Amino acid sequence: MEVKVLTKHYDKPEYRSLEGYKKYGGYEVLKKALGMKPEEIVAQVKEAGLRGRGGAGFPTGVKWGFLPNNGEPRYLVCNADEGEPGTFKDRMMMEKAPHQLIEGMLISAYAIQSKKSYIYIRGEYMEPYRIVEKAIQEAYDAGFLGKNILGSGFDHDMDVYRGAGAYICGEETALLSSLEGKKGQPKLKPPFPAVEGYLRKPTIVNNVETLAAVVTIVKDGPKEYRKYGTEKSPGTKIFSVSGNVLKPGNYEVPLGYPLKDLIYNLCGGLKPGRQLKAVIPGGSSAPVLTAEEAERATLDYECLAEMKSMLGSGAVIVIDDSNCMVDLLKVIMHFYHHESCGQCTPCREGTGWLDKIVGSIYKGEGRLQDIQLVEQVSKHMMGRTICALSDAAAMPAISFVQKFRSEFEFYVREGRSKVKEVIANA
Amino acid sequence: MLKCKINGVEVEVKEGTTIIEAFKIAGQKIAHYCWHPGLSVAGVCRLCMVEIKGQPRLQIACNTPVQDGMEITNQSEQVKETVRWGLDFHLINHPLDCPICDQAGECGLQDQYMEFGLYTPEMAEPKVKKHKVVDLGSKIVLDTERCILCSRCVRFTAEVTKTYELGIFNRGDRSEIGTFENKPLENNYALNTVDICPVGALTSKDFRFRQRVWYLQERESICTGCSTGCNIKIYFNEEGLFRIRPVYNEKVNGYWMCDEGRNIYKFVNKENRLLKAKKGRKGEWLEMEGGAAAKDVAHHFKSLDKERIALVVTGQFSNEEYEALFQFYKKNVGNDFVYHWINNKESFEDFDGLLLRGDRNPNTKGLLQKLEDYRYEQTWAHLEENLKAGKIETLIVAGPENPLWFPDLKEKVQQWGIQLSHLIWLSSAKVQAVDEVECLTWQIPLKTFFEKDGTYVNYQGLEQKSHRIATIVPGALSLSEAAHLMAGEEYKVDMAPILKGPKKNYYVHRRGYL
Amino acid sequence: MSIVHKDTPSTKWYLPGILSGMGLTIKKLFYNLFHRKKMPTLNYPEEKYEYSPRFKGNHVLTVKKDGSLRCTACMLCATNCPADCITIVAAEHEDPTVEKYPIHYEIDILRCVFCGFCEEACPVDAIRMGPEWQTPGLADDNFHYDIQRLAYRPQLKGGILSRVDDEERHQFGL
Amino acid sequence: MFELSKEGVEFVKKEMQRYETKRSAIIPALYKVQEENGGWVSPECVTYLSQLMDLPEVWINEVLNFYTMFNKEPVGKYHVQVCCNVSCAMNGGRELADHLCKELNIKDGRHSEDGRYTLSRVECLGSCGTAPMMQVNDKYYENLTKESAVQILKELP
Repeated sequence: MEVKVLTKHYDKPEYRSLEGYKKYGGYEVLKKALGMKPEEIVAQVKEAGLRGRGGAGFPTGVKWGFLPNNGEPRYLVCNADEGEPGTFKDRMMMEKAPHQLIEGMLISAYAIQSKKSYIYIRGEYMEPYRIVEKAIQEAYDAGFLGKNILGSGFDHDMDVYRGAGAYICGEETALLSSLEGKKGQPKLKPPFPAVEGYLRKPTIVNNVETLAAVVTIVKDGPKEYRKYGTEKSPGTKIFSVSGNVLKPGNYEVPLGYPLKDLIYNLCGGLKPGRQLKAVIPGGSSAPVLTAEEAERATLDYECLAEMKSMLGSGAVIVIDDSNCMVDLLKVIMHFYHHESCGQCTPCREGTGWLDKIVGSIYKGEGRLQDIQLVEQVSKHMMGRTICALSDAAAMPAISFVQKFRSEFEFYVREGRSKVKEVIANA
Repeated sequence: MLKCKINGVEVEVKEGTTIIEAFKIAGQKIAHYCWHPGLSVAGVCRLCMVEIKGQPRLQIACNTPVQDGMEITNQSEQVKETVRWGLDFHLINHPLDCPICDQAGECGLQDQYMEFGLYTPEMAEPKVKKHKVVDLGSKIVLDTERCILCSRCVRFTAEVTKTYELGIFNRGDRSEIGTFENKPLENNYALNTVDICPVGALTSKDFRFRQRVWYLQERESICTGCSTGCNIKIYFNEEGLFRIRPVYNEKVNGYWMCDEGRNIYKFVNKENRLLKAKKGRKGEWLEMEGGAAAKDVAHHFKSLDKERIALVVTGQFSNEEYEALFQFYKKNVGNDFVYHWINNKESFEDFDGLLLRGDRNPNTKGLLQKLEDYRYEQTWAHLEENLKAGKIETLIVAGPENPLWFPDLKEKVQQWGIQLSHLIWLSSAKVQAVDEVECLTWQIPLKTFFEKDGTYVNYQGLEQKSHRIATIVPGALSLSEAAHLMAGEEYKVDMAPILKGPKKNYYVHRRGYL
Repeated sequence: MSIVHKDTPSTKWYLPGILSGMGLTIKKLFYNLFHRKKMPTLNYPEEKYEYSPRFKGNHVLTVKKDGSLRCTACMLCATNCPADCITIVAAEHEDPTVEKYPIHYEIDILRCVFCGFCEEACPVDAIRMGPEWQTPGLADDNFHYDIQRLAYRPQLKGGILSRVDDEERHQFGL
Repeated sequence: MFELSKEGVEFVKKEMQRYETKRSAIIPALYKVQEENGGWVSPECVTYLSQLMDLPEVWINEVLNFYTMFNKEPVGKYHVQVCCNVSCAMNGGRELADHLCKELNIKDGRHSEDGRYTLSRVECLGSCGTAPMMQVNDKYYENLTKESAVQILKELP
């Protein structure tokens, strides 16, 4: 069953406004947090074991702990540049509960003692941008932002920044580059953004869902939070289900929830007469799972890592047997080719190369060795670049080719898709 | 100091040294394109991968600082495989037009391919088409297909010159280096981008297509273009000099030099040189060898009135030459009519903030020191006065090597031609005005900095030695040789080897293989 | 070495030697008179021998479809030439797709050893060694063959087409 | 020669104050310029903006060319962006784009003949659960069918 912790009041339209939000206990947690010591909040988040919901799954409390104590101004940046194909949870959160995000950011900012924060929203999200901008204005007017918030002596300013269409800006250092008004190209690590980030000052970048989850942790305490989820992946998470299911959408379930149940129970299963073929469990950059693996998988960081896939941003793309894997890989490769920032050579050239190889297979001009070449090129793109985009392109390529090799080989030999054949026969 | 082991070689490096620098210190080879010691770290070519003991993932050497006790290698199979693939990624969209590329022979891609590559390419898809032969102004031509986007040139214009002409536009494998709307890249340091470009994407218009680089020899020297005295490398062959590039010197020029300095080779080549000594006056010149002319001066010298002789010197010669010249003057003339010819009084103290100085003489400081040593304290006004009053009949002029930077040259020579009865003109440059003087004139060809040994003192007071490399004009003398011969002494003129014969493939000579 | 001539009847008497020699001559004469087609000699210079196309004779510079020189002035032939007989001066072409071309290409044919290295070094099939081999001339003739002679001499009938075509290569994205 | 309106200049000036560095204002300023220049940013706009903001042209041009939401060539009154990424492709996004091309008289794959529409196939717009979808200028239209999409576009003012 769905467990609604974050999304509890999302079905109420008034939750979007400050008044409505306050009606359901909004900004009460902030009052509580401002009464605590910043270190206590960090400790609570650490104890709750909250892991980043943006894709990498890095423990949030640990990330906050990396901030150096050198007296430099600190920045908090909310990563709302949701670009991973299949993911649409942040958009919903910003549209339905902008104040939840602002409250989470305020608590986090207080915990890391930051005086200025930014919400970086992807350029295409015009509607959420307007909503968040309005919500911030409301919060300023109500005294939740600005100088001396709720009389605690804590000052904080918040601003929204709108991107302009680049998937790579979802990577934290690229996001910071973009925020500085540069091209959104990732920066070299080390130094990590917690040490040298926005304008070379210590900066924490967190996903929308992560920051919203901070509210529930501080509200109920880490023990209550740990009630859901598994030992290593505690809490609930919003999964964006899309693809060939009857009821696609966002579903909040505890981590460790079986993938099978998500697809068949919550999402209403597949279209009648269709068989499950594959599932991409964490956005297009996660390695694909076969139907058989999907039956076994549970939605937590560990299980999926064991299956050599990843939870990523929680975008579950369900693929039924009417889809040709060559076709889908071509779409995915085109996406990474289009979105590579062009900085590191293996990614810049590799994504283009993969796109061309898969494209030529799709056109029926492929050679048998091309299938192996896809694997080889992907292998040498992985872990060779500044950011993880080249891995993100390589992992689906490898997994598609390895897990559906016969389909690729058929395509190369016959110059047409096996799937359409099967469907026609049926 | 930190200790680390690089390919088994133990080295000690300073705190904060990156691994790639440690590789250079240890004298180990490492492939890299985007890293340049004079620029910030970009870490984008991903070729300088190394394996650090205890770390499963390969790291890039340019952004990883050395830690004590690190054991680093780039000889393992894993690294070699990675570099080979890294190179392949660089090459898949490279147009491979080496036959018409000026960089061929000194190209980073070619070098690394010989080192790590040597495979049959697997790329069977069409390459990305970009812009070729983009005109970036009067100095540089850009070829974006050849570009590997190492961003060295972009960082150069952003960090060194701070002129921000270049940028990388678009993204992915459509990225291109360029200037906005093809605006020219005209700053005075622009040609450094050509030097640091590891491939043939940026080529110099001046050097373009004139020689293949394997036909060129290279030797180090000192730039005589201004009082900074940048350390340079001269590229030349039997057909003459072709280009100049900077050589790293922390104290003087760092990694760079200005574009004006790169032109000084033109004043060494035969086209701009005084090839033969001449005696006579307008319309009636007698050509002779340099030594013979100097001896003729010596012969004639006895009949001149010593009190009516004066000496004009420019800051273009070496310390040794000034010494010999002043010795000669002291012994054979004895008066103190020695004048310092300053070419551009108004801009003499200028400085562009990087390297180029308004004082366009390599050795003004040395000359001033020598003048002081010999107590020659006359001012230029004094010379003008004496000339006007007719008190000076004979003028010995140690003229400029590079007449371009003496704008008042023509006017002065014309004036002297009227005022004097004898002119002894010592210079390496061909000067039209001297050929048209009316008084009895000896023109003695001098050697340029390329053909003689000498010490130059730059604006900081730093003494730098420049060595002779080869001879372009066989009959030319150095100023000291001329001084000795004019004094009537027997003196053996020494010469560097003359450049003649067909040009050779110097790569075979240098490396032992093609 | 010393040669000892021993007198034998056949050398002592010259007449048999002359007769046997004349016999051979007459035999050949008659044979040739009746088998004129099999005659091994040619009436040079009226008749000329055609060597195989692989013969390494005089150089030919090939041309592109539009008749301009194929040569890109990469100087690899000059670099590879063991006799140093090739001189090239390169220049920038007005057409940016061509970029570099030779304004001066000269082979000192008297220095050339006809080794064929230039042909092997050429990356674009711009220089070939053709089947022509007659290069007579007087002492004051010009043996420095220039572009006009190498590419457009009358025997070539307007030039030989190169196998490597830039446009085709660009079309396939190579 | 392009110039921003008085209100636009004020907006850019304000944005330059709003963030820590004035370089951060490049993206908002480009949005403003695009809005006032009829949907695209021309090179003259970049020159103008560089003078207005006192920043190197290259910085602005780099940003302009990096992000996909800035149009480097003129677009029609309605910029129709059809998502063709995985989830949408599986639910007929590409077929929808082809259909729209046919219906709206888009021959070259970009602009309709009357210049009213510009169609581009774009990557994920974050509406995968409601695929297929399209974005017309700022607005999202979700859960489309071929017919409904055509109808929506035809009904636009």
